[in-house]
Amino acid sequence: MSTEMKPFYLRPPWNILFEISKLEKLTPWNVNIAYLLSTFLLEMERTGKVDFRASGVALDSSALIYLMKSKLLLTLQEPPAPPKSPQDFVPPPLFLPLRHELTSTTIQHLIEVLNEVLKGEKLPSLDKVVAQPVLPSVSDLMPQIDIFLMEIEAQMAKLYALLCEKVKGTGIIEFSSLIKGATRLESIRTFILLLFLAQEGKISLWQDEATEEIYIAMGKLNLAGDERTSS
Amino acid sequence: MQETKEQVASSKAEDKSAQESEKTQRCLKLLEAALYVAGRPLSLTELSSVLNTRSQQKTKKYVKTLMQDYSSRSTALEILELKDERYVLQLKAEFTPLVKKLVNKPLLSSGPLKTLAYIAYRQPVTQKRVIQVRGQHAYSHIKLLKEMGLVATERSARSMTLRTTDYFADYFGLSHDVSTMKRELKRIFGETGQDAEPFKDESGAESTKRDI
Amino acid sequence: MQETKEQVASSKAEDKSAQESEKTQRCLKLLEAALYVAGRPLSLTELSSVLNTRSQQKTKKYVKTLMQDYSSRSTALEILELKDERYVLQLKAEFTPLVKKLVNKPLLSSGPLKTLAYIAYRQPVTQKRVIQVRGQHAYSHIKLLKEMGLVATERSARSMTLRTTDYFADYFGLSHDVSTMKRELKRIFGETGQDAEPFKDESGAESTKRDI
Repeated sequence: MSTEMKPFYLRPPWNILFEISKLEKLTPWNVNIAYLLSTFLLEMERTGKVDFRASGVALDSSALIYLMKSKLLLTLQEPPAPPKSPQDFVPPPLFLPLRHELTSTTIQHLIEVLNEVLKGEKLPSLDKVVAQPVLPSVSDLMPQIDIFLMEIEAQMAKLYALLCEKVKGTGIIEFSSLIKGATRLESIRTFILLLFLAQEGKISLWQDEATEEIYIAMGKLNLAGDERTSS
Repeated sequence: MQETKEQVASSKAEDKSAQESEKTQRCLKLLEAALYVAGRPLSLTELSSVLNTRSQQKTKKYVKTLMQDYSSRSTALEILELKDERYVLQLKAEFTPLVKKLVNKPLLSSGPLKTLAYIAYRQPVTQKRVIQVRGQHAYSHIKLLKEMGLVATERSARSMTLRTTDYFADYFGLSHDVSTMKRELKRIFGETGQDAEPFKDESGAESTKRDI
Repeated sequence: MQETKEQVASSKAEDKSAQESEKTQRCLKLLEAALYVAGRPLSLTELSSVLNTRSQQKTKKYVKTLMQDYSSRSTALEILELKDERYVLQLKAEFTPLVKKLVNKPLLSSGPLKTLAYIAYRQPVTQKRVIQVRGQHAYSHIKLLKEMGLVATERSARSMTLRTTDYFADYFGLSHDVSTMKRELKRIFGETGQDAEPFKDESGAESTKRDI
């Protein structure tokens, strides 16, 4: 029988409950029955293969191990101490001896910086909260975009390959999941590339008006009855 | 060996007085330690808490003894009593010019200092307003300033209000009274020949801004 | 009134010795002032410049006298000599936990300080071992201690080894030589172990936290 065919409970750690011949030889204190049984149940739930016979054997073995523990207790054998983190002498905290230290900041320094701060205070008026620009300014973007445009063919091919890989199965991917974790600039670049790809007919784009999510589908889209695609 | 009653009594008395003296020494050292590390005036309440006693009378007795110790000894340091029964350990003024070249560590780096200056000038000021003017970094500045005891927060129904502490006032030699302190700041600002215009503008605008 | 030759000579000698003593007193106070305001170890060169002398020998003599004054007096402060003939005035470490609440700057809490004590005591020690003994929290302790320059890591082929820095040794007035330092630490821990009653609570609480 290959290992893949073996039921899970014949693998460690559960196998200990199913190797009846070895049971009597083990030290019962080394077996955490609660852990074995609860993970056994979880594993069975996970695989969806409920095997009452295996459950019975597990229960029987557990009972046997409990019995062994009880017998040892009755003969007054001390259970071993639970495993501890290594014992070592931890000295008391070493308190740093404090030193008084005069500092050089004077009221003049305070006044100097106050002047700067108050100049800055004029900029953001409290009455009208200045709207933060959502996108970086054009001048910020342009130099980078130049380089970006020069490599656009290569970038398009790269993105197309990525899309092919990502849409496996459904054939559709949301823009938001495509740019997950990307910076704003990366997102903008990706979107521009998508527009180029759409123009070449390699992909189709449409937007859900309610959620504003943009969907990307591979190739020319032909969704019968979907009005948004035709427009 | 048999001891007479008198001997026992006298040795007990000696023990007791030795214990007393040891206790006094320990209290004096604790007060000295407190004044040394604080580097600012401490109230009788603060000093009592270090001695772990509720009796401010006792604390006062000890601190007076320590003051005498310091003044009788040949030292560059002195302990002074300020008004409101606060006490401070400091360098005698005559020595300051001779050693100040060794002092080169600022109280705060410039970012937190700016935030502090702003709070001092606009206090009481909401935390929200401070962040708007000083930016997101100011959250960490405020945390630091609170840890250092320079700034305190008050939480009102809808917002957090910031103000400077008495320690701040003591450090810069300003009044503990907020409005007097603000007048003092303005005066020094004017004297240092800073462009005082923005001040006037801002203080005019202030009353409308402050409470938003 | 006419004075005999002897009288003149003796009064001159008295004057001279009085002047000498006054000069000594002034130098001692200047050194004390310098060490107090600096709050860091000062070299003989720095101290000499305060005394306005080029003779480091003289400065050394004065600073040794000051050290003796401090150690003979009942005080919470101490002056230590560090390696390379540097000197520092500081609070005796035993007082730190009792007054640290009055300090107006962020300090290390007892968790990181215990980790520091363990590293100092067992160094060179692997980071893995420190985590095993002190718990997962110790990762952040180590980070903090490294940021403060108290602990340094060495990465060897298979593990990270931790040791204390020279700055650490200076801070505690310990030897820069590891084995000497460990002997010194043993003595300190032995001593504080006996009269460490006030810390017991903290260390008790700490050990229960450790294994989370």
